Amino acid sequence: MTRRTVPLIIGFLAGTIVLGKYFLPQNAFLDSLGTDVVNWRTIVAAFALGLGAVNLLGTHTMRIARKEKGWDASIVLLASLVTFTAIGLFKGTTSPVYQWGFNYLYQPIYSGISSLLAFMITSASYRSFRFKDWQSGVLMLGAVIVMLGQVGIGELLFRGLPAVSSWIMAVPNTAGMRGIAIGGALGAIALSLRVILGLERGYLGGGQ
Amino acid sequence: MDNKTIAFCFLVAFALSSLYAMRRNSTGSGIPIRRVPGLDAIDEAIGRATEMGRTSLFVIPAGAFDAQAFAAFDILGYVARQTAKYDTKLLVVNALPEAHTIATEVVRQAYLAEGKEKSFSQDSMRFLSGGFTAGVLGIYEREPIGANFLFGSFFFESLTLAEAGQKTGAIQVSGTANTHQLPFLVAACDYTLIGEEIYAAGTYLSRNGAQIGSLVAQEVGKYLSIAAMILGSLYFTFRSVFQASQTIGGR
Amino acid sequence: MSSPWYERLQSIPKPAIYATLILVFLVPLIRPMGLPLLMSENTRKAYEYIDALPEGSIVFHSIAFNPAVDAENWPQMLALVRHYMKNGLKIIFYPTMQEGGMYAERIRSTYAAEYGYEYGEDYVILPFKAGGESAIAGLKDFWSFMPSDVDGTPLKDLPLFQGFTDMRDVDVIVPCTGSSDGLFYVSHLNAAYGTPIIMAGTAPVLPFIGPFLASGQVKGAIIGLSGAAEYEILAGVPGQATGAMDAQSMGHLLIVGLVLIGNLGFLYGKRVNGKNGQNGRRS
Amino acid sequence: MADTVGTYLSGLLIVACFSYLFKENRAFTYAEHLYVGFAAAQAIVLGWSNIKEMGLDPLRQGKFILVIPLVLGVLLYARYYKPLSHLARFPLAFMMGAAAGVTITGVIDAQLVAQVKATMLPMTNLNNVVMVLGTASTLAFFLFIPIGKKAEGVKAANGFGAGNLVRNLGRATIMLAFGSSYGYTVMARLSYLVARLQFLFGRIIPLIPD
Repeated sequence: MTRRTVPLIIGFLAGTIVLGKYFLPQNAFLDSLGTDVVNWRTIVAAFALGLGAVNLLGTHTMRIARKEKGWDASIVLLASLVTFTAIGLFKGTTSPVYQWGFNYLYQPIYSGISSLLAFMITSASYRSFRFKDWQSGVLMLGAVIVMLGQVGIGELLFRGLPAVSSWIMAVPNTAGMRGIAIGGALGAIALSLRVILGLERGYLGGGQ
Repeated sequence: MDNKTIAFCFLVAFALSSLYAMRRNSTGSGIPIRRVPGLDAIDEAIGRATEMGRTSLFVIPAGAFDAQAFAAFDILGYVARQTAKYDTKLLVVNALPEAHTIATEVVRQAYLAEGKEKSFSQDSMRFLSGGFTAGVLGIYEREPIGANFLFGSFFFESLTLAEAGQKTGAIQVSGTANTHQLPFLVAACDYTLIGEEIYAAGTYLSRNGAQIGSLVAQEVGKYLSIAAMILGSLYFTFRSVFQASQTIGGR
Repeated sequence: MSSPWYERLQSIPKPAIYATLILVFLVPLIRPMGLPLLMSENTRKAYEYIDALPEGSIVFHSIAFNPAVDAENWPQMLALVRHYMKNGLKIIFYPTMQEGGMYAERIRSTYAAEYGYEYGEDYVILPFKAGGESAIAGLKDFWSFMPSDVDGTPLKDLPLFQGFTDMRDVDVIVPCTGSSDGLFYVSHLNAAYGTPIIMAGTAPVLPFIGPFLASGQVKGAIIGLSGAAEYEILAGVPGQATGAMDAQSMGHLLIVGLVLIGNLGFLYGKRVNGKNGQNGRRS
Repeated sequence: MADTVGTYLSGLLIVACFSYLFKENRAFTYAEHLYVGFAAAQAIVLGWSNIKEMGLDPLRQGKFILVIPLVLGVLLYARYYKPLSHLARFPLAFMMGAAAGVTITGVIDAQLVAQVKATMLPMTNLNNVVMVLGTASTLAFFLFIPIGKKAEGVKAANGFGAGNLVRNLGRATIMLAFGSSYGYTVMARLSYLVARLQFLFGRIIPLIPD
């Protein structure tokens, strides 16, 4: 009985308290309790992080122990994980060593990985903008007009292009995205209500 | 009336109509649901991965831990039951610690439900935290991926994952409610669930009566929103036309 | 060479596309071509506002970006800072994102000397404060919130802060960011003191601040790399954004060209093969 | 000295990231693992400071209610001890419930009520007409349960009869929105690469004029 019912009650209470704080902020008790619940979630999530770290350590230690393919890279991962966790915990994230690692190891890879997007957006445009039917035609036309309308060279090709491009962004784009957002909001509310009411329980074993 | 009051009334009405529709419709039969090709494609993708002896990869991104993550859990539960049934390899990547713990539970329960508890391995649940884009790119290179599922609150990494995933030859099925990332997923994946389709996925896949009841409430909400927009606009149209004619008449 | 030309047009290998993209960027970067730029009204307003400030006015420059978006924010910041220095404005840098301090240090180590700017007298770097919105709201209680600068020197010992009472003495606030920091400055400092705000932001920031631009709380906005390039030209300061815009234009042209090539092959192939369009999966 | 070494190292790491595009190689794999390890370390450090600053420190100062989240956090680990493993569901339920509440409060006003209100426009000019019809038809495009098509089975639900016009209008709006959003983002995405090339060919190999 406790195996199912207690978790459902906990979920219901947590959800309704957050809703209560939002709709009745003038109620001091609900307001502070609601703030508590949101902060508590951060604390519980921090504990969950430990589970994630255990998973990462386990997977890679195993890979090294079994000399699986790519075990040498796993050593790199464990070394960087352990070193920077230790420096971060004991010397602080503002210490010069941590900052050096942050500036010259973490940031270049971070920015390098984000800049792969330039390549991806180019090849994805080439691959997927094909005039297969009227719908893909509209998709392609929208992309090409706005792309050219944003740079000066587009105005050289056709003078009205920047104006057309900003109209598309301001009117049909807003309409389409707004419609999707409204539908998405309804879906999110329906699903969240099902969670609060205890109708979604895949993590408790079975949905029924 | 301010937005919050309207929102509150709407929420109460929505909850009550959900509950009513759920009771009326506890068996779920008789209500037709439109086909969602992206969801039908899940079976196709897993089937092909199984035939080719490849891995199914499920990625839940680093965005917020919110309803989109719940929707991803629903779909993950279904995917995990299928891979358990066909004894094909499943790999799940999580970037958020909360999502990692819950996803692990969802997959474990799915394997249990199929009587394949022994096939479940912790090693197939990967936690990658903030470095997950690079981590997934690495998995693409090392694992033979046959089906690539990308579901949840994506940010700028969506295109990198979808476009690089295409190179693996996997069938890619994705979904998000983040409107700013939808164009990229639509362009680069084989099938994309758009916005609310991901929230309805659990209902669609399970055909659970109570959940279909809540879907009915969602539909009612949609009709109400459309009606409010059209009627509101007509009201403002007539008001402005009326005012214009009044000023002309008054001259 | 078994496949006909129209099929090869549809399947240019990805590595070839990637290599072409790098080349298309490098050529104009190394030899700028001076392609035309559009000039947006928001950038012009931002420039005119800053340019009209009398010498010695205090600019409060907030830094809230990191390497993921510095491709857009850093050229904006550099163009702005060069303009401040050219016009003899005093600058207070305030990082509200952990990585932000790094960019202020770059000004101190590389660019300040160019204009003969002295630390402490002409510009000061404040320390990073965690807390997002509260780190901005806290500025209202300036002296207890911010006793010393990034090096730990008490602010009251620095010449720039002689006679500084509180944020009311700041003439303009310039948040440079890819996040919602700009809104926090609007809702806390502009609301309390009416301090004018000039935004410098990445492309997604524009929709957020649109309403405040319309209401005049935000006086002007520099958006994206194109905004940075426009500002460099208006202020007549050197920078990398203008050169980068040539590369951007060429990149856009390359993508449009690739789309055209792919479609040429596709449509011709469809005429030859009848209706055997490939790859038709999509929801 | 450390900074010079660092600058060159940064250059190598960026090139290692680019190398992914051309061929699978060790350089990328090492960079990837280095990065995942660092990111995890950062998360752990942040997580610990959250537990300490939001949980342990105030608890020591007498805010005893914080025992609740701390115990819930510890219970997550109950799954490693079989007899108590079901207790791990308590914190999971708590996180799901709270997140559900936060989701509703986040979307109901900003994404639902405010957006519907903003679409109530006088249809006296073309822009407003496009806005109202475009938004409404997009929403209609996603209807799951067609009216008046009972019991004909799931397949039949695809045909909407008179609704086809609305559906096509919705589809066109969506496609135009996706296409234009895609195009709008191209500039920002390309600029990431331009900045990296400016670094590689400006600071490491000085080819680009400053």
